[in-house]
Amino acid sequence: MSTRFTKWLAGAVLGATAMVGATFGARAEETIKIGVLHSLSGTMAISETTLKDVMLMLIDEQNKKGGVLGKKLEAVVVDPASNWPLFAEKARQLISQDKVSAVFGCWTSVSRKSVLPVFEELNNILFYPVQYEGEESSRNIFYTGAAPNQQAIPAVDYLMAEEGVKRWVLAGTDYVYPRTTNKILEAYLKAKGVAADDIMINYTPFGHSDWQTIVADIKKFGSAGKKTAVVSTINGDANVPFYKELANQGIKATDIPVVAFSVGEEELAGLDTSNLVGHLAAWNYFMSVDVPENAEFIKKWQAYTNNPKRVTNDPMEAHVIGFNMWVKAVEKAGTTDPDKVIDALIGVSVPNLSGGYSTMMPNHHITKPVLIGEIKADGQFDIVSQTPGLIMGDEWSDYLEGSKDLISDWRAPLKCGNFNVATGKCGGSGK
Amino acid sequence: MIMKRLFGSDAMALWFLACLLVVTVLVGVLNLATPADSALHVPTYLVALLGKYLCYAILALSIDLVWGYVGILSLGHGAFFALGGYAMGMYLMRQIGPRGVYGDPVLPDFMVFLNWKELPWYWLGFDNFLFAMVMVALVPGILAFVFGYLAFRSRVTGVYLSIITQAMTYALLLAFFRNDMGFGGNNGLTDFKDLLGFNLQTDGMRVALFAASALALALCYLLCLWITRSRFGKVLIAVRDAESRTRFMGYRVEGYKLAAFTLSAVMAGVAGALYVPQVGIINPGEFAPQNSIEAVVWVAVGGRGTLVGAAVGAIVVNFGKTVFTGVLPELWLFALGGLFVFVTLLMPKGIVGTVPQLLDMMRSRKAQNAGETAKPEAPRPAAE
Amino acid sequence: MQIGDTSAPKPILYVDGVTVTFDGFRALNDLSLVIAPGEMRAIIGPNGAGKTTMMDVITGKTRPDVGTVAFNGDVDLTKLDEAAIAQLGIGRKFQKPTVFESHTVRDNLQLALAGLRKPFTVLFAKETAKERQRIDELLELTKLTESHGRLAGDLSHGQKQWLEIGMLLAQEPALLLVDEPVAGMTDAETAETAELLVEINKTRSVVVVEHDMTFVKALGVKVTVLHEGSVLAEGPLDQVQANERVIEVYLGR
Amino acid sequence: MVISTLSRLRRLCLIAMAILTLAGAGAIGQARAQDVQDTLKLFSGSYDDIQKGIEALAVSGQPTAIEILQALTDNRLLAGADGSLVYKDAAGALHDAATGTVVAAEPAGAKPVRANNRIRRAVEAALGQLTLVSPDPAKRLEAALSVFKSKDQTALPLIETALARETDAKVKTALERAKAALVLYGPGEEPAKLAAVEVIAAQGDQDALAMLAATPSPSPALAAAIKDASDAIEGRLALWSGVQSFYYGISLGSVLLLAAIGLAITFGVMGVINMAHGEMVMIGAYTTFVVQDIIRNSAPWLFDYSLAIALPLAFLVSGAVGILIERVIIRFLYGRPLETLLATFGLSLVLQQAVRSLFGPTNREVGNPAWMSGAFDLGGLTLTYNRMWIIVFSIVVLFVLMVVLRRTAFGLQMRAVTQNRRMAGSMGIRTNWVDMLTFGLGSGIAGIAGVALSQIDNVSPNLGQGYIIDSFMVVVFGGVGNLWGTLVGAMTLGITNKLLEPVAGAVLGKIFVLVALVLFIQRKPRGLFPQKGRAVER
Repeated sequence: MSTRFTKWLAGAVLGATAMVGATFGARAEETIKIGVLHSLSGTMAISETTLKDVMLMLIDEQNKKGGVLGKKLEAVVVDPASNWPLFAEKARQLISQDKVSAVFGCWTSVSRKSVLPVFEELNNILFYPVQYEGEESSRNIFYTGAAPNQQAIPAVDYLMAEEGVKRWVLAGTDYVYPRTTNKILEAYLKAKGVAADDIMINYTPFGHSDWQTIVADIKKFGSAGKKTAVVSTINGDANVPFYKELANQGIKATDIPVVAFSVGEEELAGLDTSNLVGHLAAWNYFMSVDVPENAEFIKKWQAYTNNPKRVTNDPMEAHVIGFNMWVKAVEKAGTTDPDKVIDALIGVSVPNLSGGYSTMMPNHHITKPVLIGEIKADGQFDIVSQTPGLIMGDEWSDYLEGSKDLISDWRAPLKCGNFNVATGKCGGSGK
Repeated sequence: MIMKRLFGSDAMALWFLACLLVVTVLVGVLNLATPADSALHVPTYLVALLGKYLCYAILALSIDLVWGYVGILSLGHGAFFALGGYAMGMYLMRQIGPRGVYGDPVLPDFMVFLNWKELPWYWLGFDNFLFAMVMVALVPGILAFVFGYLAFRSRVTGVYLSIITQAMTYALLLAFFRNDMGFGGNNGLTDFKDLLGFNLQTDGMRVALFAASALALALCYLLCLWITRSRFGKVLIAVRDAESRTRFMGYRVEGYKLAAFTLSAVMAGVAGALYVPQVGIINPGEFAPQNSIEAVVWVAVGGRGTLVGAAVGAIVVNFGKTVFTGVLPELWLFALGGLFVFVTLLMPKGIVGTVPQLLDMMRSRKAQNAGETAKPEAPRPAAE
Repeated sequence: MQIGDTSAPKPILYVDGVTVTFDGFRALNDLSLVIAPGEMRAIIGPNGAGKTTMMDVITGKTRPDVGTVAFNGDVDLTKLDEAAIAQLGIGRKFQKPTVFESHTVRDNLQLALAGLRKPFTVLFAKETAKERQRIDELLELTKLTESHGRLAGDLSHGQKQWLEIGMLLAQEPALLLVDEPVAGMTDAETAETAELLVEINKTRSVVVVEHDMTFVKALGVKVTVLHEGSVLAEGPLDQVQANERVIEVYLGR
Repeated sequence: MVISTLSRLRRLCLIAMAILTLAGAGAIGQARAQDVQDTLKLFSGSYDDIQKGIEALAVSGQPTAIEILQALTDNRLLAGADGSLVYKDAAGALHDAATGTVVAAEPAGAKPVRANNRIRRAVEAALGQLTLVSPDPAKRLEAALSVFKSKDQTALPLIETALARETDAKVKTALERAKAALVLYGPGEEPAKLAAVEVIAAQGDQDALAMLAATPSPSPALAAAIKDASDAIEGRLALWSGVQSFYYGISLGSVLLLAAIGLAITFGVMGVINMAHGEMVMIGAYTTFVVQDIIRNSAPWLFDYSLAIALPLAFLVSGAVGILIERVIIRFLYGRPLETLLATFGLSLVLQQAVRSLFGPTNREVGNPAWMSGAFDLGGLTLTYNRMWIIVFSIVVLFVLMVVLRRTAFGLQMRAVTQNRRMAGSMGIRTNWVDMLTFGLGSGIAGIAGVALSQIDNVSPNLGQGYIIDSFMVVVFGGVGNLWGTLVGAMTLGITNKLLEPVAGAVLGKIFVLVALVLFIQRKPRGLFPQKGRAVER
């Protein structure tokens, strides 16, 4: 019995190895493959699943139009399961086994950081659709979400001008995006003459659900006689209990407005917003943008998901822009070869869903309008302010000591993601 | 019976080591020596993937040593794995030097943008490979020793122990999430460039890391085999089966538990250290209690109390995860969760314990069929 | 430490004024007991009389609230843990046979052999010829020679009891505490066990806790009756059986 | 903002009176009609214009002022391209803003007049003035508070009139405070201001502190008085903040208690480590969602009772799922707690994914019924209704459970089975039925906890995961098999956490609690209230 078993074991091991090869072995090259790398399970599924659906819809639609370069597109969907090392593994699988031409994916910064070396090593393209902290510019990544200057700073400007806010609470989840954004905002506010005493910074863990103490602190901080506002970089899941506590403790937008950078239509769909009317969010797109392009997109999306109540949000728009840019760049380059597409992408301009055009800049960030919306009772946003022009994403913040001298330009001849204008060298601040 | 048992498992050990050797050599050669378009070529992607499985196998082995042989169900072994990984990650971060995006010669990028001015004291020394390797073993070892000393001395056992190990890893998870801790917060440590001066992204380096993982697995396996076969190992099993009997026999049980637990933690740390350069990131998520529980499930799937089983379980489950997250992205959790339920209910001895049994049954059925009358066979309880 | 009368031979076990309370419940109440070297003592008593607690106190599992427990006249057992007490030479057999079920009979005995107990020495231990010889002797004594390679878990109930006794003997204890050794045994097995204990008693002191009166009679030794955590009566079996208070306690329930 | 239930006519009369008072002896003549038209035109302009329009409207004496302002906040005010203004009433009928008469159609190019926070603030202030003499005391109170906040000097005469007529003590105090605020911020004399400081200081809360802190250009004597008053208030508030942390601790403790209480049964009484316990909580929360969804779509008037309907349903649904789990999986694993742990862990993955497939991965909206919304003040504390009811609810659940266990036949059988299964079985108790029902009870209670947690947390597939570790900690800390231990354990952990939070921050506080817990278990391996006796010996 034992020898039989050991033979079986040996066979199983070898068989398994062979199967790995077979599963991921080369497939027929008739279509252009596009990787979709969004978590469908685990903690991030809540945000990322929608983006997978958007990608499938966009690819579907493009195929109805005849595909790209005469070939059909094929989506390769994988589930990195909110597990960061798995993101890297799946990215590697998509690029080297499935031979995708580009990948649309990631939500959290850590997932992007996890896959970045893979994309650089295997030289492929990632479109990253979420607002993030900046401080990065990779040749292989195209950032279609907002950099801090495309979201945070215009929002603060709005609050200062329109609401006369003098005192600021910067509340965030303890991870890199809020940390960096708050560092930038702190520097910005101080530059605008706000005293250190008038800034309160608070960090909470992921998924924080008991906000009593913090909301009480905010209330207290706000009762110093100066107009106070909260700038919230609280992430995902923690927002619902935060807003519920806010509403219940009776903090109204007319008293202490909260402006959030991570709360969009999808997050509000899980909330009763009647008590939150007037709290704000800053994005580059709202579902309530009243232009024909957006109306058409919403119609298509609701038809595709077969749900007339399905909402749209900013990262979805970012994928729409990113995908259209990629299609245009591939057509321009006449090939899906990543090197050529990367070069072709810079300068590509496509319509965004807020009635204008977004252009891919040499730093791999795009130009966007900044919209400020107030929450309405129906869970939508009332757009109360819109920057007159488009704002270019600033990857290296001017308000951070380490990065104020850095710029990124991926065009020849510079071709550098962290060029130091002070020393004239590529490669950071190089003390 | 006893001869058969011993012979059986010895043959299994031999087969296991032989398979490991063959796969390692084969993968190495087929990756490096065949052209990329050859049908025989093993892609680098697969090398990294297999290397990851092997690290998980070491982790599973370390869990099996304490769970399968001493009866300590640790739901916090992921913490030791992660600590080993962080020690390695810190070395790799220091190796980046001025190649970080900010070009700071000393500080890792995340410290630069958080405006840290100098390296915290606990990062000192990690630029030295030897020091870092010592830490890979020492940090998990010391944590396990202190934790185990306190827990075993006061005779915390069974479920209680499982739950406080979970609390331990959960506390570490929260601590490492804090950016103020100086370990990169949620983003963890990433963007590694090279190890001992060799570029991590070359095929040669990947094969080397894979081979190192295979070697580490083989060594850990042999070490565990030797320990469990020694009289020390017999005492461990005695503790698992009848703790107070062992105690009343004059064995100071806590000493044995502590030794096994600490050794196991060191093994987990080594696994973590090998894992990090191959996956390219270490982040507090590795401390998540779910990860530790999952690792325990690998052992259960493979066969608790059989060292080969632990390794096989880790590889099989993770292989399944790789396949299903690609093939059935929306349904794979059903498959994984279902597997766990299935194994605990119907295969309490795991793959390695059950498969020989099935083969045995099949053989006896065949023999029966060959005989004059095929009597209806009474169902055999799976647990026997 | 001075205990009792120095002129008499030092008692192997000296228990004096021991009280143990759990949550206000007095499991042992001012219990005193003296076992002489080489003596065999039977302890009987109804359920909840404190027999098991007494064993726990002697073997270091439970710490007494007050009282003295001394071994060989001068070793204070209340300060030691189970392992140290076992190493001193006190062996304990549980009520339910506890052997290492996934070890072979031989391995069970090997682990029990007096001597190596420290993890590191055990790790590198090799079986010596002397050890092998002793194990063979014990297998003979417990009538398990035939089954030496079987897993202890596969033994019959009676065999397990015997294996456990063999393991205790392998520890070479000076004092053996035996908790209900014949529970669940056949009459024949019971008689054989009584013989075995008498045999053992030739070289060691033995304390037997038992319910089975025929068994106690077969042992033919001094009997101590426990009731509500203290000694109710002490003496030869027939004398104790005639004691009115004992009758009351046993029958009054 | 709330539309009064009082008859419109009567209210109009009173408002007209208020406006008369406000406008003094001025007559409403033909000349004003033109002013009104000008004012209303402002509503078609920028936010600045709208704000001016609101301010003008508040003092204009326009009879439709309240309707216009309320329509504005509710997005019912429409401005035509020509600057004409109409509003929809609650029933949807259109009225001309200037006259209040019903009109047939919207003016050409009508768009809703938009409001942002600034506009809403202006409306609040204006409505505050206009409703100071409303017949509804609650409205008057709200009006007084909004005047207190807006410090609009023009309201002073009106406040004085209102004060003279006020009979309700609570409203009267509020009016006095509002008056004090106006005096303090107004151009008045020092003695009057000093008196105002006293009135405000007596209020003694955050708002008072804010009011005092921002007093414009105080004279030295006034500044000294303000400082004294502020110090006194701060001292008092510091005291209250200690009480507040303690209360928050109890609140957090009650949440932990709810999450852990079902586990205290399945784990504590039965010894089953159910890693899918959190998912039972989640199922309860989703049951609440489904109930509310049905109510919203078919019987909105039932909404305030939605939780009462959801409670038994959640108990049944989670209980049924629990029974199913027990029959299919757990009953084969009794006596093997660690195997149960692994199987139920697998199960929790399956349940999460099942809910994700059924309801989607995003958060689902579960609303607070009116009686669970808002807050009230008690001394220096702001107590939110939802948290308060959860505290009450958790204690009720605990005691009901205790009664079930101690006073009912089922409880007796359950205790018999856990203490001596064979004996209980031989006495005719169907032990496997008792096992099944006990597990169902534990799961059902988890479902009930889900109903409560849906009021304060996300309703998403991940809901359960956030509570599972904490629940185990609570049960182990309190001592397995002891409901009092669970109560004390939950409260101790909650209160420690909240007392540490202001000092150490939320994360460090939690880490500290976990470390302390690990050390505690090593001191007392069986928790705060260990089970005693032989039963625990293995």
